Amino acid sequence: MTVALIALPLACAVLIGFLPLDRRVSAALGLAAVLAELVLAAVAIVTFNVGGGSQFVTDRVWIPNLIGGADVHFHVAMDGLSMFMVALTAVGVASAVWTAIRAGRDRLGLYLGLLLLLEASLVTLFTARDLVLFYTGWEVMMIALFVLMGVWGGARRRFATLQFIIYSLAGSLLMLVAIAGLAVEGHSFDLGVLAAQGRDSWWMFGAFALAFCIKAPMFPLHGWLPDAYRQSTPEVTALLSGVISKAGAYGLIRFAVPLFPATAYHWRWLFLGLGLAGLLYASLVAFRQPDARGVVAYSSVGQMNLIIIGIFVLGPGGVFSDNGLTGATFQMVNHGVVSLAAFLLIGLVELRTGTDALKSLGGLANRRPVASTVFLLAALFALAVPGSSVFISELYILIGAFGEQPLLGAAASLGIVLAAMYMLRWYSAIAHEGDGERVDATTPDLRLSELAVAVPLLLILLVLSAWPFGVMERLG
Amino acid sequence: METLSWLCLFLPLAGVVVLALAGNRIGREPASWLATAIAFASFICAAAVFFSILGEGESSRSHVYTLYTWAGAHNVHVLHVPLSIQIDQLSVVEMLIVSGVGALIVMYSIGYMHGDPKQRRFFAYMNLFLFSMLLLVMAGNFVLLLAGWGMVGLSSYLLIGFWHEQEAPVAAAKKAFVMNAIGDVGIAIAIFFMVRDIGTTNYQEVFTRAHDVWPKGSSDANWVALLLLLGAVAKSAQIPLHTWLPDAMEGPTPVSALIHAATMVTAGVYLIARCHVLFANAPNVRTLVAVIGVATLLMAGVIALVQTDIKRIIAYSTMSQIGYMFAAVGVADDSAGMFHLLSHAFFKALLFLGAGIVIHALANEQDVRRMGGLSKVMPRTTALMWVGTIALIGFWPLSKDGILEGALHGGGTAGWIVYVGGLVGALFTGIYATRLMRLVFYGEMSEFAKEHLHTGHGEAPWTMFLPVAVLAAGAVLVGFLSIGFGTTNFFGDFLAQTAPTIEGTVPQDILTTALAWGLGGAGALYVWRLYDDPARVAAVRTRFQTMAIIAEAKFGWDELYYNIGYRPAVWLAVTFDSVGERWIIGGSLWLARTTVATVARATALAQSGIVRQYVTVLAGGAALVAVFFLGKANL
Amino acid sequence: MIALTVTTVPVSWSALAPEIVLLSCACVLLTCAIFLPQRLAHPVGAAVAVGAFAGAMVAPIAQWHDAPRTAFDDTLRIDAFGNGARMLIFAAGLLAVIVAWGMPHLADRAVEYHALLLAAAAGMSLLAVSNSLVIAFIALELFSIALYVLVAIDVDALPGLEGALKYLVVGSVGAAFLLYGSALVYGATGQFEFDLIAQSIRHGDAHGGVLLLGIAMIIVGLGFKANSAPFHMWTPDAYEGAPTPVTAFMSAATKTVALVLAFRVLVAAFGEDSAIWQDAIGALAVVSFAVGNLAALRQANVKRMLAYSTIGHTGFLFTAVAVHTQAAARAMFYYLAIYSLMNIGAFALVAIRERELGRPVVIDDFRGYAYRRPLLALSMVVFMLSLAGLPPMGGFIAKITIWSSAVDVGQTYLAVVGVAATLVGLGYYLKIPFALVDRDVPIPESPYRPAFALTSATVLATAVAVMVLGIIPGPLLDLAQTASASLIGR
Amino acid sequence: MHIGVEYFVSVSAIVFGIGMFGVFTRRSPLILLLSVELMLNSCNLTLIAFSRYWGEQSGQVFALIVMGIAASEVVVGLGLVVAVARRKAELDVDRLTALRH
Amino acid sequence: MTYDIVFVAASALAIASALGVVLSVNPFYSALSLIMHLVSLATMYLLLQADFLAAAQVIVYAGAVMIMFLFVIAYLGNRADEPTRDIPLWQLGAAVVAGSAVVIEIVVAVASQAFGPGATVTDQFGNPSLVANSFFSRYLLGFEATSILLLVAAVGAVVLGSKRPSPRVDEPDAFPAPRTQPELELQAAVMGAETAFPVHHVPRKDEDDS
Repeated sequence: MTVALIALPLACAVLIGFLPLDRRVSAALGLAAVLAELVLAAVAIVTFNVGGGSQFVTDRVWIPNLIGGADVHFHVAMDGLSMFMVALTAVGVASAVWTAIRAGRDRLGLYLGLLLLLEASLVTLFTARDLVLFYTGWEVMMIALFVLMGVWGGARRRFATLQFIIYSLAGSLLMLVAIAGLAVEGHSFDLGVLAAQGRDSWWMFGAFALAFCIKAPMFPLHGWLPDAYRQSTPEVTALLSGVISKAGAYGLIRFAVPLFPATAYHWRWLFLGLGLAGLLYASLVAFRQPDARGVVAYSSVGQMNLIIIGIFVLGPGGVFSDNGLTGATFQMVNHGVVSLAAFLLIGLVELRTGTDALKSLGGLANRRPVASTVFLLAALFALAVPGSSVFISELYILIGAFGEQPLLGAAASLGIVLAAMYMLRWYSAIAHEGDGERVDATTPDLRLSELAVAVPLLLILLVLSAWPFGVMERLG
Repeated sequence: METLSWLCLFLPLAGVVVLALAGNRIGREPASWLATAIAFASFICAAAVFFSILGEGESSRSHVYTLYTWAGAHNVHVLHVPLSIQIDQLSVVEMLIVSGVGALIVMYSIGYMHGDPKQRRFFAYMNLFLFSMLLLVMAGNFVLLLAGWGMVGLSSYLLIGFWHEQEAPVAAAKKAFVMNAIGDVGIAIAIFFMVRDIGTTNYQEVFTRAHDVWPKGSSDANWVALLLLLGAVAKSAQIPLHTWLPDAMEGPTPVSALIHAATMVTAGVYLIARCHVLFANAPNVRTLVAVIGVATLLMAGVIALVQTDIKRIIAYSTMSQIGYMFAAVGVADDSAGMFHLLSHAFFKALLFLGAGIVIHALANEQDVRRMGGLSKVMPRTTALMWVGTIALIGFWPLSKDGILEGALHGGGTAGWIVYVGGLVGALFTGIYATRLMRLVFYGEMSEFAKEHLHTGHGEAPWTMFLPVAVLAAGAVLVGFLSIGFGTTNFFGDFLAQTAPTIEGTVPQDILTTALAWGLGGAGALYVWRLYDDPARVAAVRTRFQTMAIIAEAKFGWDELYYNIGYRPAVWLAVTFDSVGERWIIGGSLWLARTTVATVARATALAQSGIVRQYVTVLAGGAALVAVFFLGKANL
Repeated sequence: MIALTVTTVPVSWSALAPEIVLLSCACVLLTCAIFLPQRLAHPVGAAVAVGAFAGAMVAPIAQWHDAPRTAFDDTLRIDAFGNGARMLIFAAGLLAVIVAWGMPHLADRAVEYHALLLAAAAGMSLLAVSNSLVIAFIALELFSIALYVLVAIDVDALPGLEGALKYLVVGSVGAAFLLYGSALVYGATGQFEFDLIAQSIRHGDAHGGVLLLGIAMIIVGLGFKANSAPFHMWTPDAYEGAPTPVTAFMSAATKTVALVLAFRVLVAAFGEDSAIWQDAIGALAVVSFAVGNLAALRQANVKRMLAYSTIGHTGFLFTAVAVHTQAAARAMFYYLAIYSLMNIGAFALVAIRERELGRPVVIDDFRGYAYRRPLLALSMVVFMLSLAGLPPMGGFIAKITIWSSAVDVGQTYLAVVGVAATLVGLGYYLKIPFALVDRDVPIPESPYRPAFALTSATVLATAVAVMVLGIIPGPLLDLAQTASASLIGR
Repeated sequence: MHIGVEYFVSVSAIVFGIGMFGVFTRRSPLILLLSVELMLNSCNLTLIAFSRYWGEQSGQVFALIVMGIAASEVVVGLGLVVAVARRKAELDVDRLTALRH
Repeated sequence: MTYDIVFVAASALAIASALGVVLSVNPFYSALSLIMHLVSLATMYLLLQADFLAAAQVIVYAGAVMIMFLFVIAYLGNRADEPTRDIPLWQLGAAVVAGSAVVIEIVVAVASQAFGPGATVTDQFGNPSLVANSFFSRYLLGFEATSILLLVAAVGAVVLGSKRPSPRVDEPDAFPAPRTQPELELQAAVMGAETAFPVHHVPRKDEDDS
């Protein structure tokens, strides 16, 4: 199962990316691939045995005795978290592929191939139970992103890409050193084995945490983010903020904390404090961004920091707090879908107006019922209107934080008000009042083919809101 | 009965979905009628539930129905939130008000919103609001309550900003939403306390275990009550979070009637009544509730005296009336508060809709000074408005002096404050209510009115007129529910378990009623005479100069918040954006880049191409290595 | 006058088999040169050279699993360590022959080119198994002199001459240091053979000034050959000036043999003083990291950039030397193999581009190349990513193994500096992929005109190898294991 | 006094240094080569001195080999110099800086 | 006693002539003083009982090799002597420091080592037969290798000295790459502001006059 989830996009990536196929053919192939991946993910979710721990396991020796008696295994498995991260990946890449085809990117074959490569790598790193395998997925993801951003990005794409890559690798290479150290000490690359040994090493933990916190990104390690989010194509930005940032949080949950429980517990206040600071800081900064992307970008920084708070509400011995972790994981799913929707919608606006500068937008809701409704829903989910699944996950995170330290929980809940402030500003600037300078009566409403991008995501969110338990119980 | 309750809750939601999906494939009129029908159906369900509860024994009138687990996990330590509703006397009363008055107002809107391009959307929003409000009042635990709480805020946001082409409604809508969000946060934090100390948010567990985990008067108990109060004042537009309500009048009039008069704004009262256990657990906070109520009712009354916008006058009167309700629940006379809520729902909706008819007839003019003498052209409206006005002043129903009596009888010090404040407020009420009638319906008809007035067939289409009439009837009839002249106080007894009244039935004392009537009547007469002669009006204004200025400035709350709230926030944001992002974050990256670049340049330039220098460097390096080794040697 | 009977040592042909094959082929070529018509020169030369390298491969492969043995009265040590190095050298030579195929300004020097290539390879392979400072010095000079000439073999090109002259001057000084170091060691121990030196050190004073100074100067000489900073400054000029096939060969083979010798001499002869020299080597590694990667950032000429990156990679290899455990040796071997492959591949691609343009290649010359020769461009991406050490390329396995060995003995600082170096390295390695897929370049109508089939095939083969060895490194790691085990026990 | 090996080595060191100094300071490639010869010869002196000190021949043998090597280096070096001289106005290593930075 | 005098004289001469090599303006004088240097070294070899070496030194080295030098110098004529001696002061300083540093280190190291009188040897030591013995026993390989080395050097000299048989033919550019410089932009991206960087080095016109 898991292997299929990895192999399918990989194979199609090679097929589409490197064969000189006709645009239509490669488009059709790519679409078929991502849809098949979606189906696979759905099947996995349905057949998943709740409370059954890790499932769909595959474990083969890959590189015998890479270093000092430690074998590298091709060891993949899915528990609830991995499964939903994989599902999120499938959804995100599917919508990204569809957007790319609609937007008619040049060199489409290569583009889709890279998107599929990205999907394969993401699935790998979300399901890997072996450190080297995980790291491989992690870096292949970076490679795919590097090309996607560096080739199809905006005017300053090279700068943004280089900064992003170097910034990220600064973390992940140190993590590689830490992995090497772990293997040398623990004589294994297997997550289970190493976690069972429960190490307490500040520098290894620091290396892991750094890598993941850069990717998340945790305040103040978000310096790469604004440029990267602004210079990429909308679908890549959507994936960056929707799926790839989750890889950071996932790494914290799956690796950093379980491998070094005591260390994580000892340093938890560093992360809680920075998370809180980041939440408020980013929310305030988002309130001042001049462009639609900037607002959502910083809002997702804030959300990721909230998630980090939820993760690092640790009990003695590095035990996750029940409510905090549930909220954090669920929020990873929710925020993933939300920011996918938000950025893809921004992409549609850019397609119409050629800009995402808020001052030249406005009045989208006039005479465009569909667009106004869709944007409204996206905005409402993004600001976590009570009753939505996003609200539920935030509530659980905050409950966890409050249990750790009431002031923390109280302060963090200010984020809700701030979120309302910047998201309403965002929505009003795009949709309300008279037409902006780049908008006029001829600016078309969303078309059916475009709804195919946004509506499924919003439907997912509505379903999640109607029955969060369905996801939460599997995540647990 | 269970099914009926669920139907009552979910019918409006179904309406939203249908309208949303149908889009413009369904005509405007059909859409409007569909929404209305759904509202009425929901009302019928509510009524049925009410009667079936009535049929049950005193003891077993509280039911909790669970549909499924909404949120939670298998892990028992994770908070478990069932999708459950609690049907009892309190919630069923609210259900009746919400669905009943709601249905009428939706019906009224058919005429009012006729021809608006976004008519369908409007009705979808109205149904959404009904659903949210019902969720709020029917919720069986605090998380669902909060969900409804937030979603009514959302619907209110949507409806206030319904005409989003102009700037003002959008601004007002944002203001309302953000201020309500603050209240939401309050309730959320209260929920954190519950989860931490009790482990659940279901009403029954919380209320039963509250005493054990939070000893009476303990700081935690106070915190919980205080935070809930925060939510309540935000929603009910009480001091200090009241400033959004007047602006909310930017929305269509039916919205003002439904959300900002009849139902949503009174949710705070419902919350406090619902949580009376928690408030009883924190006496000081409860006193604070009373004080806030009195303060608000007085302040709003004063401001209402000088308003010139017909809707804002009514809005401030709403604020002031809710102040009465807060005062009531503040002195633990929950049933009195609820009763005033009930009657207020009728007469205030009545007043708004009446005003709506006038505005509708006057080409959306809202300034009372440009009206006048309308009684001749629209007598029926005038009559209905009079019913509302009488109710507002407090002649009938006796909901207001019910509060005063309760406060006097069992309120202690707080009771006295409420009593006196309430009486003064009655005077103001008389004045501004009558002033409104006097200015709009009597005296000379203004030039503006003469040219713009168009009361086509009759004064308004029947779809608008009928609901107003029904509301008027309701306003009159509801009074009989709690007349206490010797006979029983039906309403109080009905609510006794869920929203207890002051211990023991209150003997109706004539004195209070007389005082209230007297003050109200005096004010009414005074202002009626006053406006015969504009000169005297001016004179009065000059006499109470400062007071008037303060009142016209709405006591400067907006400026206050602008200066202590909004501007600091924006300043902080700007600082973070410029200093934090550009200088610190961006600067550090720039520094790293430039350092590397400079060093790289130096290293590259060192490669001079002159071979002798190469050799020199080599030898220098060799010398260093040798020094290192010799340093280790034992010479 | 008493008559002395000279007793020669038993000559072990098997030990010398590769050198003999190479050198005899070289002599054959030179003899042919007299009567070989010009147009046949290159084909014959290439054929002979290929045959020679293939033949030379036989012995090391055959002896692969033999126990280490000494020959020529202890002046040679035939072990898997040296044989492995020999194989790498011969492979590099083979590729250099293929890359040179059809190069116009080598064609009319074909005989000399191949003869000298064979001689250089012979010297290197002798060096790889030498167990004596004397033989080491001779072998070193043998291939150095061959390389001086090879760099300048295109005598019309001034850059070549300049590079060669610089190489020669600096090289001679470096050799002088090595020689003086050997002399001092000889003075301190009275021995030239590694194991005997180790013995007498063990019995004598490991901290004698003369001995340590000798080690220092030997390290300088070897550092020069391994292009380690601060003895690196000849590298960029020589690499840029030399004909690209020669550069490819130098970058791969010279480095391999220099590192192998360094490891061997330091471990086998001066093991007693490892505590001292490991810090020195570590320091040199750090300096090389810094200088190589930083200077490379500023290069436009691709060959020069790769030359600087070579200096940077010396940092990694010296990390292994500084660690000098068996794991480190294994890692170093794997690293050398992958490094040779990717470097030769990259240089081969540069050679192709040079021949397309008829002038030195700058990074811009690769703009939009991916839309003309997708496969070549893809291989270039593979090389760059592998040089940067990203999975799933071979460079990644090389990095992690070296770093783990460093962490194992507590020299984590070297790994951390390596991280910094890699980050800077990305700054220039990624320039080329950026250029390759540049979108500002319109897609040409006739995208693909196959040319330089042989060289292209080499490029593709190396790229595939780099990737496959990254995904399935097991076999190569095992070979490296055998090699390292034959030198050190632990 | 007794002339021990250290005296010879010291002399060779000085010569070595002088040779280096020459390489550092002269601009004519020919003189560079001559200076390199100086360095190599100083090495020879050391070798022979130590060979005498240890009373065994290998040092001398090495010295002999070094002579050969030095000779061949000179050959190639001179060849290069001549080749350069064919193509450049004056022989000045400081002007040979087409390859730099 | 004579031993000492000879040593002092020889070493003094060696150093002086070495200085002569390095300092004299005319390469011709340099070469000559190198010969002088070699001779004086040979004397010291004699002091060290390396008779054969001394002989070889004089015959092979001073004889053959230096003659070759002189030939080249003569061939190049006045172009052999360098145009100017000027040298940046810092470089001179660096040279002095680095050079003397190495010298001092060696001297210190040697002085620190307590070298005894050394092995006592028969006066057979250093005569050709003994040298030959160890040459052909242990260092047979070295001997052979050296001969190969000389051969390679000879070939190299031929290659370098010879003229190119046929003029070079370069293939035309298969497809000229666009020469606009986004490289600059990329450089700017990597390096922040400054963008100046050397473009590739093809020999400049002024550099070749042939």
